[in-house]
Amino acid sequence: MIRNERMEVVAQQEIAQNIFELVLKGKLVEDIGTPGRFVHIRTTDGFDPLLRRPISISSSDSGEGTMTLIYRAEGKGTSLLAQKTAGEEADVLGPLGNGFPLAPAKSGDRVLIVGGGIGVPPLYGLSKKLKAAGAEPVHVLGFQSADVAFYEEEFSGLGETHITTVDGSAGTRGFVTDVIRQLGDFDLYYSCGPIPMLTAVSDMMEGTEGYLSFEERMGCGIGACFACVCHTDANEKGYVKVCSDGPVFRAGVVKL
Amino acid sequence: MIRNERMEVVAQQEIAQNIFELVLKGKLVEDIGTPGRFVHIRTTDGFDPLLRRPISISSSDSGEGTMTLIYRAEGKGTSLLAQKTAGEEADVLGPLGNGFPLAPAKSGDRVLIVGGGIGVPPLYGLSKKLKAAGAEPVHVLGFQSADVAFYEEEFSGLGETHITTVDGSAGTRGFVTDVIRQLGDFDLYYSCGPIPMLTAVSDMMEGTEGYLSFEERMGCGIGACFACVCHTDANEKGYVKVCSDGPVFRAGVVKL
Amino acid sequence: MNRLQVELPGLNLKNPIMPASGCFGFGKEYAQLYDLSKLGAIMVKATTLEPRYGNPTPRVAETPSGMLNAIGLQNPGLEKVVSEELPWLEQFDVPIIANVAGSETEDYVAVCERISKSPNVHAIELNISCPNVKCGGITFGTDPAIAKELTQAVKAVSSVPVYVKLSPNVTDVTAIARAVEEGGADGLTLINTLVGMRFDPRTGRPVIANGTGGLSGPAVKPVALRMVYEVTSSVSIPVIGMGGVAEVDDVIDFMSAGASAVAVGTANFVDHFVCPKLIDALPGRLDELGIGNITELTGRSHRL
Amino acid sequence: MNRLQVELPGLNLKNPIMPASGCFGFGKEYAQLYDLSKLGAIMVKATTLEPRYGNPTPRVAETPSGMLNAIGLQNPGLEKVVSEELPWLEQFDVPIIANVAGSETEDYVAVCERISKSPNVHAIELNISCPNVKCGGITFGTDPAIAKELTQAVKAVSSVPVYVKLSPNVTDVTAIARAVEEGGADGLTLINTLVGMRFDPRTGRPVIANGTGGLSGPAVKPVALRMVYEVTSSVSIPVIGMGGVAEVDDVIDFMSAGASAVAVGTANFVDHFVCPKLIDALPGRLDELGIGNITELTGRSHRL
Ligand SMILES: Cc1cc2nc3c(=O)[nH]c(=O)nc-3n(C[C@H](O)[C@H](O)[C@H](O)COP(=O)(O)OP(=O)(O)OC[C@H]3O[C@@H](n4cnc5c(N)ncnc54)[C@H](O)[C@@H]3O)c2cc1C
Ligand SMILES: Cc1cc2nc3c(=O)[nH]c(=O)nc-3n(C[C@H](O)[C@H](O)[C@H](O)COP(=O)(O)OP(=O)(O)OC[C@H]3O[C@@H](n4cnc5c(N)ncnc54)[C@H](O)[C@@H]3O)c2cc1C
Ligand SMILES: Cc1cc2nc3c(=O)[nH]c(=O)nc-3n(C[C@H](O)[C@H](O)[C@H](O)COP(=O)(O)O)c2cc1C
Ligand SMILES: Cc1cc2nc3c(=O)[nH]c(=O)nc-3n(C[C@H](O)[C@H](O)[C@H](O)COP(=O)(O)O)c2cc1C
Ligand code: FES
Ligand code: FES
Repeated sequence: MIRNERMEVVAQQEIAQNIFELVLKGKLVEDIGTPGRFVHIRTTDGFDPLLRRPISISSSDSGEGTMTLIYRAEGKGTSLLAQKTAGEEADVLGPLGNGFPLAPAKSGDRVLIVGGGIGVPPLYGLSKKLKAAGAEPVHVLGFQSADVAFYEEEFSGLGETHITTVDGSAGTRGFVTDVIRQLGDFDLYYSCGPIPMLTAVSDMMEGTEGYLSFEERMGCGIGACFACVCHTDANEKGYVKVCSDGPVFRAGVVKL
Repeated sequence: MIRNERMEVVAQQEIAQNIFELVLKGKLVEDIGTPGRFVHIRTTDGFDPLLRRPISISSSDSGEGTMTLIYRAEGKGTSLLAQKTAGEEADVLGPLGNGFPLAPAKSGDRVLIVGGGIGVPPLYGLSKKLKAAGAEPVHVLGFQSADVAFYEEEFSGLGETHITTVDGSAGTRGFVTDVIRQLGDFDLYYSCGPIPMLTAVSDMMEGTEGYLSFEERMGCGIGACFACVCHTDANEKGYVKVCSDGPVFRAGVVKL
Repeated sequence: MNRLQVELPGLNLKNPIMPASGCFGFGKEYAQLYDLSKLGAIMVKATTLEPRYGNPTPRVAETPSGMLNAIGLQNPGLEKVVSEELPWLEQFDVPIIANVAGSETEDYVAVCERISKSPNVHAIELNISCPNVKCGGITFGTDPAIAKELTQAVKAVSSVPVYVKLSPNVTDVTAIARAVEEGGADGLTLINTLVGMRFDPRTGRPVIANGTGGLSGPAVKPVALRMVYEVTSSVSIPVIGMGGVAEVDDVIDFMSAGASAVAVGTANFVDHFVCPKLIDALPGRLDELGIGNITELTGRSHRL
Repeated sequence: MNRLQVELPGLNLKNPIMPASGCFGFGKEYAQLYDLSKLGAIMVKATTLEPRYGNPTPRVAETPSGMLNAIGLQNPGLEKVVSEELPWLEQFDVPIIANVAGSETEDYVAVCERISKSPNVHAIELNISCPNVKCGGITFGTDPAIAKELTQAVKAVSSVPVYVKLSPNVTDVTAIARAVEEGGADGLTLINTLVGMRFDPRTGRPVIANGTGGLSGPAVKPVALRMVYEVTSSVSIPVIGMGGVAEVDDVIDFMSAGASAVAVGTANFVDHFVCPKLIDALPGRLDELGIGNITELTGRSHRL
């Protein structure tokens, strides 16, 4: 069920430069189910900024009734969101989208998880579930630089974790693909991040089953406005909507 | 000097239904001088609501560097302002306008002070100054009803104070003029409130020197945009600007 | 007596609130959120003769109190709309207004003839004003003579009343309104979006892949209200007003300006429950205003 | 070398930022706040032959991210402007652009001839587009032939270059732009305000006493940018862009769209120091964008 709820802000902190970790509590959490889904947040009661902001659910705790979002405060909307403090409310619509399928991961599978920048958050919830299901997650997380990197420890707690930065200020200097090349074979892979990264990763992993999470500018967030379509490889007029058919698609479905 | 300052919110409380008392601290207070001037407040960093809100300075304390505003939270802008709490900042332009002239009040003068609703606030600072100058202020304050009445005690501390309410829930039932009729003669009068009240008061006080404070929709607040003009009685094309020539005019100047 | 009820050609509305075309798809997504039978009507997504993929992305961009869109009339095409989308909507007790778009008169005529026979389609909304499609649309919407001819052609084949949707991107909206009234239109809907652009300051490129997009949302409300006022001063067919409606007083204002009913577009993206909320809020607001039936509001400002 | 410098017909601008006409009076009020010599230029309040009182109040109303105004060209009239307002401005090192309005060609011609001889007036801004004055303005601004004739008449008498200010309330702004270019205009300024209304939901009455008003502020920026883009695609005279400018990236966007300089109107009411702030912010922003001279920005989006 999709709810529009004024959720309680339980905590918010800056965990890296302009990167915020926001914990929200409410009934909406009951329906999250699979990791990789997202919520659509209204950041003001006025009309400027007007549109909701789509943010992935990084992880959730159904016992506590809370979920954690991680986002970069950059433009108007996310900067307003970053001003919220514990005890205030946030206007949240969700959960939305399909999320990562967990079924393909068998116990004992070696699973590659590749995140880029602000694409990293939903992979944390995913990795937790995969680990719980007996798979062996291997993480490769790419960031611009050390000061915007986050969650290295959290991912390390779940499995082998490699960090890359463009400027070499943390982990390996370079791109995620430079590291993946050296990690051997995988049974399955998941990735979320900028399109060039998704392209490079899916090219490199050709032949392995994989799932990619996409971003596109959104209007409604629920499939009604056709703002967020992507061409599919299938045929000229084929398309999928990132918000309601995705944001996660099996590698090969969306034309890259 | 007119400043645009991010002033510190020292305190804010609701003193009657939807009526807020806001104490602000900053350098701007140094230049207030005479009572009856106003400030122009931006209530959001975004563009909705767009325009500043003109609010009278109710009183100020140059020792503390603070000023007090009293306003009704009604529309978009004032409702946002009412959400501010101690320690936050407010974007204030001012002081603006001319304020009430104090010179006409001689020591010992019996001075009538008539306020209506949200026109009452600036009269408090005025009355304090008049009292300090040795005049004897007599206050007649009109409100809709008891739950939106405020500052009766404060005014009583300065002199004789009569309250009227339209529904009779506090003080005398009726309008300020019903009370003024019974108060005898005055050397001088000051008034601030809705136009029908200003008209009634100035008609009744015809022959006595008086000063009226006006409200008009504003754009710039400093005299540049011609939004807030009023016709003068002088001639067809004569006009004054409420924001920069006023908001206070000698009775008879503005065509009522 | 239902005090929110409004009677218009072909439309017996429970209330004057309906989602605007293109902001509500064919209803399926919002049906997950609330019962569509609550709505006065539904203006479904523009339908064209053939399926359309529409424009490249990004298709939307935010602007101060508004948004730009250049979806480009993506839709599954007449066949699929008539055989799948509209029948699915029959489960709800709500009249459908079918928004019809095309590039040539023949397209419009073909789609209107067919779609107007669908049992739950109670009216056509002739979209002569979509700013995001290269050929066709824009000339139909800006030239009175062409608009009139198209209206006549469509009226000749339609089984239901025809409302013509006007473009705000014109010097004199009343000239188009009068022309389509002469052409036999049963009603008008306005406004469609204002043509606008946004740029990426880093690159200087337009943010919308199509270059220009249509501006909608609260930002355009003053223009929409003015046009509703002007148009209802110069024609006698009824008007469904839209452009920036988000709050109950916006409904009051559009009706005061002359609208008989009100459509809600962009606001559905900001508050997904806005339509039922407006419907629920109306009776209380009418009480506060001392108005008995909502129809008393229509054109109130003209009578002052 | 001053990297913010812009050269335009009659105008040697220190920087491309200037207050828009009607939002800055004749400078006296803002001179209390900062040194007017900082500005690229000043577009002063519209001047008419005779003094005008303007429209009844309320003259302004707030709208989402915008405002409506119907000041009605209140001004002290040509004589007083030339003998008092303009001489007072001579103490500042800043070129003045005199905004001229009228109801008939003769008015415009008389005002332009005289005002263009004032020593600090470096250019005329011919206001053929003010939506708040009953007769005259609006037809001049919406009919290409009339706009062209007026331009020719004014050009014949003006001692300084003439910029024509275009109305956005037209079907095709490029048609007017081309016409006034043919008429000899040295430059264009756009956009003036969009005609809009607001109502009081309690009474149904328009909030602005005049009924309609002109919409300005960030809400109109997408429309303004689109028109600057369109116009600079179809004429070769320079354009001064305006409509919703409030932040440094708005300046970048207007110039990317084709403007050679940028005027700031409504934002002066929201942040009274916006003009000097924009000027101070530009060099840093150019550095971030890797741009040397600001003139490189002009029309960047057309070259991509
Ligand atoms: C399914 C999905 C999940 C996402 N998850 C996260 C996440 O977990 N953490 C995170 O930091 N970011 C995430 N993003 C990106 C995030 O939505 C944008 O960074 C955010 O909307 C930008 O808003 P703003 O106020 O900072 O920027 P502004 O510049 O003010 O945004 C202007 C407009 O552009 C849209 N926009 C800008 N950037 C993007 C983008 N990259 N994708 C989609 N729309 C955009 C905004 O939503 C808004 O409508 C996600 C995006 C999608 C589509
Ligand atoms: C010189 C002056 C002094 C004032 N002093 C006080 C005061 O001390 N306390 C107080 O409560 N109010 C005072 N007011 C009135 C106050 O400015 C308005 O109540 C306030 O602007 C309304 O804003 P809003 O956000 O509540 O309403 P909205 O309805 O959101 O306002 C919409 C627009 O209308 C304008 N507006 C609405 N009502 C008025 C009004 N009465 N006068 C001028 N503009 C208005 C707003 O400024 C805004 O631009 C004063 C007005 C003036 C001109
Ligand atoms: C994303 C989007 C898609 C739209 N698609 C259509 C459409 O297919 N047909 C149409 O006539 N109008 C379309 N419109 C215009 C709306 O129906 C409406 O006229 C306009 O948006 C103004 O209303 P609003 O401000 O409430 O959104 C669309 C608007 C938006 C925002
Ligand atoms: C209060 C006000 C008064 C205006 N007066 C004039 C005027 O006298 N002459 C003119 O050409 N434009 C006038 N304008 C229009 C502005 O110069 C400008 O074209 C328009 O407001 C768009 O810019 P903005 O969004 O930055 O305000 C006025 C605008 C406002 C808000
Ligand atoms: S955002 Fe509306 S369809 Fe995806
Ligand atoms: S508000 Fe601009 S002149 Fe008074």
